[in-house]
Amino acid sequence: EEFLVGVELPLTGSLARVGNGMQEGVAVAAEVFNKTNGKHKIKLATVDDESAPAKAIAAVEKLASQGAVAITGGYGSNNISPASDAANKLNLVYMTSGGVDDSLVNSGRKNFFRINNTAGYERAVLGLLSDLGAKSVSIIYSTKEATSDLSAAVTKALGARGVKVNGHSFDPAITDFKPIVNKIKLQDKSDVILMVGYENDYVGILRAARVLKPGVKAMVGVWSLATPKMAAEFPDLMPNVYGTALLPFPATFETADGKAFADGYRQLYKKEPDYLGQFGYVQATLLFEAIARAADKGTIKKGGIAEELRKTDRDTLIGRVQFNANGDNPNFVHRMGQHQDKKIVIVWPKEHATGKPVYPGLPW
Amino acid sequence: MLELSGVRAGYGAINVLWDVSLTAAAGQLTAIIGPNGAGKTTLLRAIMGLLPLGAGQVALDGQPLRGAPAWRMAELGVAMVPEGRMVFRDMSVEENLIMGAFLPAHRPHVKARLEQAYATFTRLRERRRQAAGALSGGEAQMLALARGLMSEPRLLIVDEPSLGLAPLVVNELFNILAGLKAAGRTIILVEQNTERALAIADHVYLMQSGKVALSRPAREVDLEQLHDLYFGR
Amino acid sequence: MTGTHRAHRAGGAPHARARAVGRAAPQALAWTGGLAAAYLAVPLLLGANLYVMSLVVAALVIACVALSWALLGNLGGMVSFGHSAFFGVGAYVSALLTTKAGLPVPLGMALGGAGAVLAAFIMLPVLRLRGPYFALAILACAHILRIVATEWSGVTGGAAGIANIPVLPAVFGQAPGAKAGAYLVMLTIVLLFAWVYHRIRASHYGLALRAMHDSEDATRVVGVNSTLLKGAMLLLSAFMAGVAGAFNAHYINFLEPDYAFNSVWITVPIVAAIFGGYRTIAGPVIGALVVYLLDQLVFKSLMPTGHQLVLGALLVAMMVASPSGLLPLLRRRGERHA
Amino acid sequence: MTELLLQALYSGLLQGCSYALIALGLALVFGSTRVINLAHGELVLLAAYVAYTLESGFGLGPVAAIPAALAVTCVASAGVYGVVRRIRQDREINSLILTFGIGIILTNAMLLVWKADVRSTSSTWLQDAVVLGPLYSMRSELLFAVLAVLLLAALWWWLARSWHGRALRAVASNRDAAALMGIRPGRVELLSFLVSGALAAFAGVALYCYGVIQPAYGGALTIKAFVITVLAGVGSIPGVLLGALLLGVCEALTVTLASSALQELAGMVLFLLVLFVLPNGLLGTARRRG
Amino acid sequence: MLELDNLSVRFGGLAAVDGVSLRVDSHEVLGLVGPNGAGKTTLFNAISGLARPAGGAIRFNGANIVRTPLFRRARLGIGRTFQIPQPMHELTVRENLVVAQRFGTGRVDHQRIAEILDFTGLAAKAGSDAATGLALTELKALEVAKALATNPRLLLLDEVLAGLETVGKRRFMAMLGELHARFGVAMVIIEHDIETISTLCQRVAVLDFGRLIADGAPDAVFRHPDVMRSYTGTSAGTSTGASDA
Ligand SMILES: Nc1ncnc2c1ncn2[C@@H]1O[C@H](COP(=O)(O)OP(=O)(O)OP(=O)(O)O)[C@@H](O)[C@H]1O
Ligand SMILES: Nc1ncnc2c1ncn2[C@@H]1O[C@H](COP(=O)(O)OP(=O)(O)OP(=O)(O)O)[C@@H](O)[C@H]1O
Ligand SMILES: [Mg+2]
Ligand SMILES: [Mg+2]
Repeated sequence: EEFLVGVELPLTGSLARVGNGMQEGVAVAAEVFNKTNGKHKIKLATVDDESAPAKAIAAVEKLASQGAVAITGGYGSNNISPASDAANKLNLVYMTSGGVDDSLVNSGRKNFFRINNTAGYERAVLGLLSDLGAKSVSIIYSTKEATSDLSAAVTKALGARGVKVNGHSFDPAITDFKPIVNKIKLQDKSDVILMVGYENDYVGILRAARVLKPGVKAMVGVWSLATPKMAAEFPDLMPNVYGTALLPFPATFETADGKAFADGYRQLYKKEPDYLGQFGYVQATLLFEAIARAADKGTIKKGGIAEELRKTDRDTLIGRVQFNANGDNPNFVHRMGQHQDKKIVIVWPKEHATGKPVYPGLPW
Repeated sequence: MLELSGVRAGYGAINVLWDVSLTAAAGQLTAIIGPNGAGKTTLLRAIMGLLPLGAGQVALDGQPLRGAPAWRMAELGVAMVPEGRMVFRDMSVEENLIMGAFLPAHRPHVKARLEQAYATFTRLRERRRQAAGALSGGEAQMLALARGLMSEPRLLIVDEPSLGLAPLVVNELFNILAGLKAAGRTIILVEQNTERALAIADHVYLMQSGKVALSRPAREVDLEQLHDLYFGR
Repeated sequence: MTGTHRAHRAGGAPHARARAVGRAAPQALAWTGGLAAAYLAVPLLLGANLYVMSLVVAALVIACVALSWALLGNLGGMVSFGHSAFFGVGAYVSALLTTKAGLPVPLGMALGGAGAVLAAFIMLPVLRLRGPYFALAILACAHILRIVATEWSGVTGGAAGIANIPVLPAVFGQAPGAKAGAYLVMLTIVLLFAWVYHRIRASHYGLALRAMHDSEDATRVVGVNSTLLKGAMLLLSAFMAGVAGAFNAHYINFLEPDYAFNSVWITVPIVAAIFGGYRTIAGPVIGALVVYLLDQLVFKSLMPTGHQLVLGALLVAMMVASPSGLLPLLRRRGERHA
Repeated sequence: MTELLLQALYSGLLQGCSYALIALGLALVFGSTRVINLAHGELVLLAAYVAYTLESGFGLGPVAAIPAALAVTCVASAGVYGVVRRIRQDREINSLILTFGIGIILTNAMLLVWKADVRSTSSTWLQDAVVLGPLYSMRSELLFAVLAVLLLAALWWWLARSWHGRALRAVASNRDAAALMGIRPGRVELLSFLVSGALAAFAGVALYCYGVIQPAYGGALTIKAFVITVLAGVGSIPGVLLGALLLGVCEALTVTLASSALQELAGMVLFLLVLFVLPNGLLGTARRRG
Repeated sequence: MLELDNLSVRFGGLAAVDGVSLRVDSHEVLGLVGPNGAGKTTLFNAISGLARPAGGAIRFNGANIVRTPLFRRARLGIGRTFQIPQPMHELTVRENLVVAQRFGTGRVDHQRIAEILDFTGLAAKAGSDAATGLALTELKALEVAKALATNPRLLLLDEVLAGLETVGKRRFMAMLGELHARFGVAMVIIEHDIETISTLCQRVAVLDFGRLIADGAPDAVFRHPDVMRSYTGTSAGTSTGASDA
């Protein structure tokens, strides 16, 4: 039996980059699923939501009208929230890894599932910082939603542990970070700079830091930073920089699942998989498996997919995934990687570590 | 020097000129007079290529112009002092004058001609740094005139130059025109002040409702009779 | 008699009116037919197709902002680049009043419009500015408001925004928040605004407003209080955009500063309005529907990711073919064939 | 504290120079044709991508890419004019949507060609720090700041003193009257678009050298350029530098003394304040009424 | 009716109007002449509210209107024309008059508008676009028509006769005379043609460099040596030998 799964993602507009990354993972998941699951086939229908909420709603509705049994994708809480509402109204499961905002899971959407959340990022960052023994941290964070949320959570937790924190929020539009870094250099004099932003922000901050050379001991970031792409594109900025990473690079995929993913990805896209692809792969795979199970039980039309998803308990590329009543994944803990010699080494948590952190360690 | 035959022109769907033919002989001052709305301005704009010709032909020195655009006319040594002044409002008085000598051939003479312009229109010298858009009506008219003279054109076309000028300056204006004529330049003058226009003209055309109603050497024109023709419309 | 040479100028109202008189009967018929189609046929035929309906609703929201922009541009002679300010304020006021103070949604929406008016009132000094200065000053206000909405998190919820905004109430027997219901609400709002716009334009105030274009001094010396009139247009325009924003907040049920004050709330309506013909009343509405639906339904299926490229090309072609917009173009075609 | 402020001022000035470079082309076209080229940011970005392509594909340094970038943006800019010139009525407003449409086309074309990834130069030489006493900057910033000032001075001289510059202003002021002087309005406007394209090329390569680029950035660049143009006073080239520097310094000081979240806010408030005091911009001239 | 008291208007360092004191009585027709750039138009601008005086007072029917916004001055009964015609561009000729009448008087009277159109010779052009459909002289007629539509008590006419052919000019002058005789509208007329001024006006004021240099009966004023030197030139001066005042 063949099932149509709707993919609603920003392929153009401001979120085009992340949207495309996630789409690759979803596509690989379908490839792999169709190869390994003999009984059922998954067909994908993709609609670009153009990074706009109204179009995200329309996309979900379009996919539903085409007969999709579930929706996956979405990036940014402002798009995911209305899109998942639309899916909810249509009784379709909405599965994502693109929004970490807590309000997404606290609003009583019964068909909403996600595999990652702010808490998982927070734990990873906190874990690394306490391992490193940082006494004072300067946080540079974008005023966007996900970044300010995460930074607030980290600030609170660090404060509770007696670490001195200086927060510097910045407007997403700014490009010159020298004034901020200069403030950190001359006023904060912190041990660590924690950057909570996006690729362009990281590059800007690291460049400013490379020029001003503040007396910190480590540069730490979150998503989109400890990636092979950044290592390749910005070789002079990345050495010793920390960021969240699921896998080391070059990737060593130990599990069969991991190998299948990596092979599929390389085959389809002729490049190394990145974290967006991994998240997309995991969210899609879990969804496809739930669809298959529900199909076997004949409950697809009767809310069976959500039911099956709730029963999920499986080790994946991003660790063990379960869903609580809200559809959130309480097990989610990210890992921290560090750029070392053009490679990415996982340095936290200990059980997944592939190397030791270089500390103090800076790009310059 | 300039010859029009069967010229038609107008604005969009409205035709104003109906088969106008006239000649401006070299070295002469040709006056075009006529009641308001007769189409004098329209005629001059058509000659200068500011309006497309609906029909007919304009020829300069025997060469047909085939709807040459205004900038081409300037290159051919034809300058017009337009009605309504049309100064460059955002530029200073001096820059406006300098623009009058824009074509490369005139550029070396800018300094001398500026001096000449200021000597004739002392008011402009006082206002040289002021934006032309802030000039008084008469000052702007002087500026348009002086700008037209900056290129020392072979053929000067002037549209109601005395408009808005104080009597003293009007006297000066007609002296200048007479002087230019004496220096052998060709001039086409549209003027409401018929008496004074006739006094310096060689040949007169009277226009009415878009047509040439009369063409006659100036000395043969009787002003009274001319005014009768005005009434006769 | 002067019709022919006036036709090339952007749809002058007197001209249109002269024609309207001549064609009163067929036009009334067209109006009735159009209204019936809009109120009955569209929901009945398309109501089940949620996808198309949500596109139509989104297009109507844009149409509303486009109308408000065109009102200011056409009557007030002021081009604004910052209507997202009013849109965002309307959205926030209504969302906050309904979620925090528990006001009913229709009241919230009206107050959202009022909030936008208040914002515009504070901005009134920008009326001193002209042309691009005015356009950008309003844009600056929109930026400022976005940042205020982000930083004033105690009230606005900051960057995290406001979730679970109450849905639109039930109308015409539709379930609360249902698509067809939302469509009917927005349709009514747009038509109402268009009617108000029409009444103003047809009045002497409309004439005076039009007179002020490029000739403000000339208009003032004959006794027109241009500042008051322009100010009134700014406030009215703000109200219309504010209501559109409020509606959208209750329709999308989610709000955050980036979204509420996003520049798309001004760029897309401008495109729609000019495309349709911003000097006409129907132009912005038709423009919004045509541009948005063509883009989403046709271009997007032809070219899933690069479809905006086609949209851009369409805009360029349109401007070259008929700079005064679609409606004047069609009208001219019609006249030629008539 | 002084050290902090000094550095902030210095960064602000450098940033201001880069703003000026981006705004210059837009200001020129606006001043001389009254067309607000909403595709200007995209032209700048296009130049940046040309530099990227040459660097990543052929190993050419960004500075060496300037000729190619010049060629591409000049052609593109001339293309923009080729369409704009076809508009005869209400040119000021209609050219808005026209150039906006061109911007959309360019943005999406760049997205298709270069993908949505963040790009930047890999030349470390350009990114190395240059330290002047207590002042730190990136080498490329300093280089292009100097270039920006030179280009500005040249442009200013050109507009104020050269015959071409005068012709440009004359056409902007009154097309018909300009034609009567022997000026070809169409040519002159084309010229200003070409020069604007050339300026965009420098701005784009500069941007690529000290910033990051993404296809979606064009709009933001256009807005920044437009804000500065208006702040300057329409048509005033020295105003562009003054406005850009003021903006850059104001932003940097806001970050240093208050919070970086308020940087954009401060810029906009500055913009409004200036306009309220000087409704025609910093160096704009008022028109006579009556 | 109108009283200027030591009125000055400055543009930067230039005193365009410099301490002018002048009265215009109701039912009076005053000619205002002076060399180009003397400040005549600027004086009109100050009276109608377009230029802000640097000092002095403007009293209209006894009340100082220096701070009165210009649209209200129009409603008080001050009508003016522009030397460089400023039609309301987007409107037709008729609509120009409707706006002027509606906002200048508060009412619309189509009969009166038709009268004005006839009066000014614009009837045939009533439906034309003001911006593009009129020749310069028609634009000047429109200036007068607009001002008339506001039912002015005082009419400020800035070179409305310039550029008119002899016949047209006579007709126009007759029209102004009738306006004055029938409705008792006071007028200030700027004109460079001495004959016209002498015919129309009982009194003439002369401005030079912003200052009032003469004020009196036309004959006397045009023979004033200062006026002859700066304005008319020696050859000018009109008719019979009325002696100096
Ligand atoms: N831009 C225009 N559009 C339409 N009709 C026009 C335009 N300009 C002038 N006309 C009409 O063309 C006719 C001729 O006008 P034109 O200006 O050539 O007359 P003229 O002889 O120069 O009169 P004047 O002595 O008043 O300057 C007039 O009837 C006028 O109404
Ligand atoms: N906005 C302004 N800025 C600077 N100077 C100005 C401005 N407006 C007028 N002027 C100057 O003030 C003086 C008086 O101008 P005004 O227009 O009042 O003269 P006028 O007496 O009406 O002359 P004309 O008879 O030529 O119309 C002129 O020299 C003019 O250049
Ligand atoms: Mg004429
Ligand atoms: Mg004057």
